[in-house]
Amino acid sequence: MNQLALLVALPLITAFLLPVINRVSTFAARWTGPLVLVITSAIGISFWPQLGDSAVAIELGGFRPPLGITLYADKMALLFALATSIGTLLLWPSRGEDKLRQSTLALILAGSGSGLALSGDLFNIYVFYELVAVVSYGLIAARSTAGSFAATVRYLIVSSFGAALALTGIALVYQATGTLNLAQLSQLAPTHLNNLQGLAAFVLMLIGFGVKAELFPVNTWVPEVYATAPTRISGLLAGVVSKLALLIIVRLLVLIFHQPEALTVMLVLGILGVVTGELAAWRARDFNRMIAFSSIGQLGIMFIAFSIPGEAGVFAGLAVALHHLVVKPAMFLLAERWQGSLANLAGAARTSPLGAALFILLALSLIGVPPLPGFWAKLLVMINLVAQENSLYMLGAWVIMGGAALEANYLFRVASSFYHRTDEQTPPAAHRPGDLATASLLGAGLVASAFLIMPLADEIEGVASQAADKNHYVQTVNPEQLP
Amino acid sequence: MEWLVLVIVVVMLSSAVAVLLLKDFLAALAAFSVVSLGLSVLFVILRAPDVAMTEAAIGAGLSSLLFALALRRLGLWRNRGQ
Amino acid sequence: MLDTGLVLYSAAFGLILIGIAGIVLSAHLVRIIFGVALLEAGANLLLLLATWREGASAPIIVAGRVPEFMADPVPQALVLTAIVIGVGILALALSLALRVQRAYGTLDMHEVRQRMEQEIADQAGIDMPASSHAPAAVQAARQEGSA
Amino acid sequence: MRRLSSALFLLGLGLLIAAIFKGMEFGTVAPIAGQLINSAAAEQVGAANFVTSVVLGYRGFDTLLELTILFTAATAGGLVLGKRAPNAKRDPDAGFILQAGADLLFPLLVVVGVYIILHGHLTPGGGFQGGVILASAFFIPMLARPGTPMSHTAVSTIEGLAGACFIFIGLLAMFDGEAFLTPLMDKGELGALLSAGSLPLLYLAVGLKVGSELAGLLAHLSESEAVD
Amino acid sequence: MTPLDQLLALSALTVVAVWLIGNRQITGWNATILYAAQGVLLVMMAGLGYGDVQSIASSVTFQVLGHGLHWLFDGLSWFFALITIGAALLSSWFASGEWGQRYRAAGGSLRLFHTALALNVFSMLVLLASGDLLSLFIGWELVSWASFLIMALGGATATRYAMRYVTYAFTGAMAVLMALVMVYTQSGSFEFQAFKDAVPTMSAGSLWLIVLLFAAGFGVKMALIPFHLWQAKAYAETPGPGAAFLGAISSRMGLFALVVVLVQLIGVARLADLQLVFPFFSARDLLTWVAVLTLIFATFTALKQHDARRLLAWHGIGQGGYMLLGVLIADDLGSAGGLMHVFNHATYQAVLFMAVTAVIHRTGTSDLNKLGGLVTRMPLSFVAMLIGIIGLAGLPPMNGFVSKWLIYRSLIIDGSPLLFLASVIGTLGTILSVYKLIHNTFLGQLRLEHVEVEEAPSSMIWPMMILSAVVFITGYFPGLVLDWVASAQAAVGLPELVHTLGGVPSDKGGLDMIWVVSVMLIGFGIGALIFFAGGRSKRVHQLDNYAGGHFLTAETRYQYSDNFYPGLMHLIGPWYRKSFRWLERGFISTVDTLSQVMQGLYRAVHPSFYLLVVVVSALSWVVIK
Repeated sequence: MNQLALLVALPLITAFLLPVINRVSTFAARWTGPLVLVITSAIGISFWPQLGDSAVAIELGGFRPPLGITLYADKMALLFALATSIGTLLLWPSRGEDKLRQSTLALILAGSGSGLALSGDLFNIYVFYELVAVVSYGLIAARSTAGSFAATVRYLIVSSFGAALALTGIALVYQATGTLNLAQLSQLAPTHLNNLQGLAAFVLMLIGFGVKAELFPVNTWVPEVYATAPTRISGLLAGVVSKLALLIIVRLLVLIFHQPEALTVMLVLGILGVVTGELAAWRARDFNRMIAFSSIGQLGIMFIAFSIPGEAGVFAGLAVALHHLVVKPAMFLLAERWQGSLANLAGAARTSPLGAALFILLALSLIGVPPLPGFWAKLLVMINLVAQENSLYMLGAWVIMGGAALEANYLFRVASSFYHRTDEQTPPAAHRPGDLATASLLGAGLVASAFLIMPLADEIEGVASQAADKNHYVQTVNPEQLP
Repeated sequence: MEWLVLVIVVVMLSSAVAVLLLKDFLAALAAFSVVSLGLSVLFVILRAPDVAMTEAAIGAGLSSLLFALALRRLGLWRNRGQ
Repeated sequence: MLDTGLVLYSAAFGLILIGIAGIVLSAHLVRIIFGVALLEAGANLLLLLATWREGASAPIIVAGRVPEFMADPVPQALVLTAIVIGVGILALALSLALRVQRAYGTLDMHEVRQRMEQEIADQAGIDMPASSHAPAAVQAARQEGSA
Repeated sequence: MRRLSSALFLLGLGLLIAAIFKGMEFGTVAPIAGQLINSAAAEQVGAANFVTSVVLGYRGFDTLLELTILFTAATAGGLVLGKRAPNAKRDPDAGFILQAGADLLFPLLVVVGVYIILHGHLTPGGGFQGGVILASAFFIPMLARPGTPMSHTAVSTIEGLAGACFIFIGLLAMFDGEAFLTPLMDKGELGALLSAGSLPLLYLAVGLKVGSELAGLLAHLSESEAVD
Repeated sequence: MTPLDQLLALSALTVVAVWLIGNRQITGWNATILYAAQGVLLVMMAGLGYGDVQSIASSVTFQVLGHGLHWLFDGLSWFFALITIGAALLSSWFASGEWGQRYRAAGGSLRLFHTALALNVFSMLVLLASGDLLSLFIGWELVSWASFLIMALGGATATRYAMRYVTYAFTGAMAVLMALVMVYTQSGSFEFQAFKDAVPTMSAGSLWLIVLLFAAGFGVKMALIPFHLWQAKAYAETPGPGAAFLGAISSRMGLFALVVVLVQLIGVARLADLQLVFPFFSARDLLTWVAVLTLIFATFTALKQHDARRLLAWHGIGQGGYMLLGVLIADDLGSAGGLMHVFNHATYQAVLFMAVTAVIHRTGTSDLNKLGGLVTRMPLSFVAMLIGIIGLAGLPPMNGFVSKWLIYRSLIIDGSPLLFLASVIGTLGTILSVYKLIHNTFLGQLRLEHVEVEEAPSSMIWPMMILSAVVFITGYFPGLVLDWVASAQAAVGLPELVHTLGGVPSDKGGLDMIWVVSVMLIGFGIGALIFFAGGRSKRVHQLDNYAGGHFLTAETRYQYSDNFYPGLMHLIGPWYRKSFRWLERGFISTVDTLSQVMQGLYRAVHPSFYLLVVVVSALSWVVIK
C-alpha cells in the first residue's frame, strides 16, 4: 500500500524534471505530463478494489504517528485523488504560450491535489493547500492578459489572508492538544477542543480553507477569476479544487469538531451562498460569469448538505459534490467558445448542435430533473434536510428549491436562445473538437450514471459510511500515546 | 530577560505600525526588516536557533531584497508614496 | 514582574492584527503585500509559541550532552516551513504587482478593480455593470433609465 | 466610510481575540509529538539537531512540498514576468570597487553556504539558510554587473535535478519496500559530520534547490524592465 | 410482460420510430397507425375497476436509494389514457395531410413535431401509470418538459411563451417536490398507502402546507388562478394540431394528479375539516373557490380575445375550473360530472382547435376581425365548429350538457348556491364568447379576399367529423362514457354513480338524454319539413345585398364584427385590470433588483474586507454562545 505515495511523488518528480526533459526533446516534454497522469490514475484505480471496506494509513518515512506524517487512504480520499488526476488529464492546459511551464504547473496541481485528499496531518494539509493555491495562481495568470493578472493578485491576497488565518487556527489547535495527527486530534477533541478555543480554531480554519471552497462571502474572487482565467483552468478550479477544500472541511467536521455551533455556521454560510449565487447568476450577462455564479450556488448546496449531522449528511453532500464534479468542468469546456455576452449566443445550435444538446443535458441535470443523477442527489439532500425538523434546516430546503427554480429560468433562457433563427447576427464559432470530445465524454458519463444509478448509489453510500466512521479512522491510524 | 523581550516586542510592533503608516516605501521597507530582525531575536530567546537563522536570512534578508527589487522596478524607489 | 508569555502572545496577536489592518485598510498593492507578510510573521510567532515553555533549552545535542528539558522541535520545523512558503508567495505577489502596474499604470486597488471590470466587460462585449459603490436602488434606477 | 467600518471590525477582532485568549490555558497539555520525538529522535534518525531530524526525517514530506512551493513560485513568476524583450535597457554596471568587492565576496559566500548546509544536522542552520546564502552569492555579482545576466538554463537544470534527487532518495526507500522518504544508510555516531544517514544528502539537495530557486527568482525580478 | 408493459413499450417505440423515419410526409401516417395500435392495446385493458380486476401493474420496478418505484394502471389512469391516445391519434391524423406539407414547406421539421407529440403521449402514459409518489413526480417532470418541447417548436415568440411556461412549471414542480419530501418525512415512505395511513396523524398545519404545495404545483399545469398567465399564449402559439392535442388533454394531467393526491390519498372529507384561519373556511372551500374564480375569470377573458386560438385556449382554462369544482364536490354526481367533463371537453376542444386550424390553413389568419361568412365556403368545418361550440356552451344535445348538468345538480344537492350561481355566470360568458367565435368566423359578410376559399382537405375533415360524431353520440348516450367514469370513481374511492345508458335514474331528479335528444331531433325535423316543404325561402348570392333600396357592393362593410358586445364590454370592462400581469411583473422586477444587489455584493471593492467581516461575526457569534 506504500505505493499510494506515488500519486503525489510521481507528478512532482516529473514536474521537477520537465525543464530538463524539455532541453532534451520538446516532444517528450509535451507528452510526458499526460502520460504520467495516466499512470497515476491507473495506479489509483488499481488500488480501489484492494481498499475494500477497511481504509489504510501510510506512515511516511516509516515513523509511527504522531511522530511522522500519515497519509490516510479511505475510499473518499482515493476517489477525490483519482478525480484530481483524471480531471487534470481531461482539462490538460493545451493552449496559450509557454506550454512547458503550464504543463509543469498542471502536473504539480495533480500531485498536490491528490496529496491534499490523502493527507492525514493538519499542518501537512496546510502545506498542500498553499501548494495548490500557488499553482492555481500561476495557472490563472497563464492567460497573461492584464485582467488575468489583476484578478490573480486580488485572489492571491484574499487567499493568503485566509491561509494565514487557517494557520492561526492550526496554531490554536496545536496549543490545545500538542499534536497534529488527525486521528489523535479526534481522540483528544472531546476533552481538549470542546471549548471556545476549539470553536474559534474551527471558524478560522473553515473560513481560511473556505476561500478555495467558494464559501460565502470569501468567494468574491470567483466571478472575476473564472471570467479571466483560461476556461479549462476555471473548470479545474470550479470542478475539482473547490471539492478538495470542501473535503478538508468535512474531515475536520467528522473527526474533530462535533459542536453543533460548527454545523450551524456552515449551514448559515451555505444558505447565504445559494441565495447570493443563484440570484446574481440570474442577471449575469456573459456566459462565464453566469456559470461562475451558479457554481457558487452549487457549492452553497454542498455546504448545506454537509452541515447535516451524521452519516446522512456526508452521503448527501458527497452525492452533490460528485455530480457537480462531472457537470461543471463540462460546462466550462463549452464556455471555451461561448464566453462573452449571452446575447451573442443566439443561433449557436446551428454552428455546434452537439454543444447545444450537451448544454441542455448538463443544465437539466444541474437543476435536478429526473431521471438524471442530479435529481437523486437533490432528493437525498432535501429528504435529510427536512428530516432534521429544525427551522433553519427547513429554510435551507426552501432556499435550495427556490435556487433551482431560478437556475432553471436563467439556464433555459440561454438554452432556448441557442435555437432562435436569427439571420442578422452571426452565431458564435463551432467548438474545438478536443473540447467537445471531452465535454461529451463527461456528458456520456452523466447519462450512464443515470442508468447505473442503483449500484452507484450503493457504492457512494459505502464510501460515505466509511468516511463518516470516526472510530474506524482512529483505529486505522492508531497513533502512539505518551508513556 | 523579560524586559529585553518587552523592549523587542514594543520596537517590533511600533515598526510594524510604521510599515503601514510611512509614506516613503523605502522607509516602510526598512521598518519591515526591523520587524523581521526583532522576530529573529525573539526566536533566539525562544530557544529556536534554526528558526532564528531562517528568519534572519529569509525574512529579514531575502524578503527585503525582493521588496527592494520590486520597488526599484515599480518606480517607487525614491518618489514619495503614491 | 511581568509575564513573558503574555508579552509574547500579545506580540503575535498584535502582528496579526496589524497585518490584517494593512490588508484591509490600505489601497496600495505594495502596502497590502506588506500587510500579508506581517500577518504571516504573526501567525508564525503564534505557532512557535503554541507549546513554548519557560526555561526550556534548544532541541540540539551539543557534544553528546542531552539536556533534560528540551523545547518542542515540531513547531520550530513547522515555522521553518511556513517562513519559506511565505517568501515564495511574496515573490509571486511582487512579480504579479509588477505586471499589474505595467498593464494598468497604477497600483491603487480600487482603480485596478475598475479597470479590470471594464476589461472583462469589453472582452465579453457587454456594458460595464453599474458601480457597486452606488446603492442598489440607484443602480436599479440607472438600469431603468438605460433600458 | 469603508475604512471606518474596517477599523471598527478590526477593533471587534481585537476584542474577540482577547476574549479567546482569556479562555486559553497554558502549560497544561503536553506536546505529545514533541516529547515522543525528543525521546526517540536520537536513535531513530541520529541527527544531533532535532529540528533537522524533524524537518528532514519525521516531516520530510512537508519539506518536499515546501521545495515544490518554491519551485512553483519560481515557475509561476517566470510565467508571469515572461520573456525579457531583447532590446530592453539594462542598468549600467556598478563601479570598480563594487565589482571587485563582489568578486571577492563570491567564493566566501559559497564556502559559508556549503558549510552551513553540510552541518545542518549538527548545528543550527541547514539547507534553507545555506541555500539563501548561496543564492545571494550568485546574485551579488549580478547586481554588480547587470550587463552579464546569469544563465537561466543552468539554474533551472540545477533546481530540477536537485528536487528530483530529493524525491529519488525517497523513492529508493520505497523500492526497498520501506515507506516513502524513509532515511537510508546507517546512522553513524551521534554528532559526527558523517552521521544521520541520508540526511546530509537531502540537505545538500535542499540547499542547492533553494539556492537556485531564489537566485532564479531574484534574477527574474531584477531583469524585468523598469518602468519609467 | 403485462399489458401495461406492452403499452408503454409501444409508446416508447413510437417515439423512436418517428424519430428514425425523420422529416417526411409519411412520418405522420406512421405515427397515426402506431397511436391506433396503442389504442387497441389500451382497449384490450378495458374493464379496469370492475369486479376483481382492480389494476394492472407493470413488471418494471426500480429500487433507488431504498425507495421503490413502480407503475400501474387503474380505472382512472385508463380513462385519462383513453383520452390521451384518442387525442393524439386524431391530432396526428390531422397533421399528416396537407397541413404537414405546408408545415414542412414553411421550414418546420415534421420529425421534430411528431417526435414531440409522441414524447408527450409517452410521458403522459408514464405519469398516468405512476404507482407511488416518486414515480408520480418523475412522470410529472417528463410531462412538463415534453410539453415545453412541443410548445417551443413554433419559433422565437413561441419560445418566449414556452420559457414562461417552463419557469412556472418548474417552480411548481419544486413545490411538489417539497411537498413530497415533507410527506416522506412524516410517513417514512413514498408509497401511496403509507401516505394514506399517515394522513390522519398529520397535524393540521403541516397538512395545510402540503395541500397548498401540491395544489400550487399541479395547479400550474391546470392554469388555476393565479398561475394561469402562461397557458393561453403558449397553447395558441403551438403548431395547430399540437395545440389541439395540448388543449384537449395536456393541462388535464394537472387534474389527474390533483385527483390522485387530494381525493384518493388525502380525501375530500379531510380537506373539508382542514380549518386553519376561520372555522367556516376550509381547504376544500379554498380550492373550490379557486376553481370557480378560474372559471369566471378565464371565460370572461376569453370573451375579450380577438384571436380564435387564444379564445379557445382561455376557454380551456375556464373549463378546467368546472372539472376541479365537480371533483371537489366529491359526491357521486359531482365527481362523475367533473371526470366526464374531462372527456367531453377533450372532444369538443379538439374539434374547435381543428376547425380553427382548418380556417387558418385556408385563409391564413385566425384574427376574428378579419374573418366572416365562410359558411358557404367551408360548410363541413362550419358544422364541426357548430357542434363543438354547442358542446362547449353546455347545451343539449351535445355531451357538454350532460357533464355540466351533473355538476349543477350536485351543487344544488350539496347546497352551495353561491358556487352554483358563479358557475352559471361562467356558462353565460361561455355562450356569449362561443357565439362571437362562430359568428365572426363563419357567419356575416364574406370578405372579398376569401371569395375563392374552398373546403378544408379531407385529412382535416375526417378527424373533425369523427370527433363531432363522438361529441353528439356521447351526448345522446352518455351512459357509454359514464361506465368508464364510474370505474374511475371506483379507482379513487369515490362513490360510484348509478347510471343508465341515457343518463342517471330519476330518484335524484334524473336525466335521460335519449328522450331529450330524441324530442329535440323530432322538433328539428318538423322545422326542417316546414322550411323546405313550405318553399318560402329564396336563395340569393352571398354578396347580393341591398339595404334601404341601395345596392351594397362587397366593398362596403355593412357588418362589423370587431368590437363585439360593446355594451357588455362597457359593463365589465373596468374589471380587466390585468392585476395578475402586474403581480407577475412586480415579482420579476423584485428578483431583478435583488439580483442586482447580489451582483453589487460580489463586485465589492475589497474581498479581504468580507473575510474580516465574516471572521468577526462568526467568532463573535461563537463567543456569545
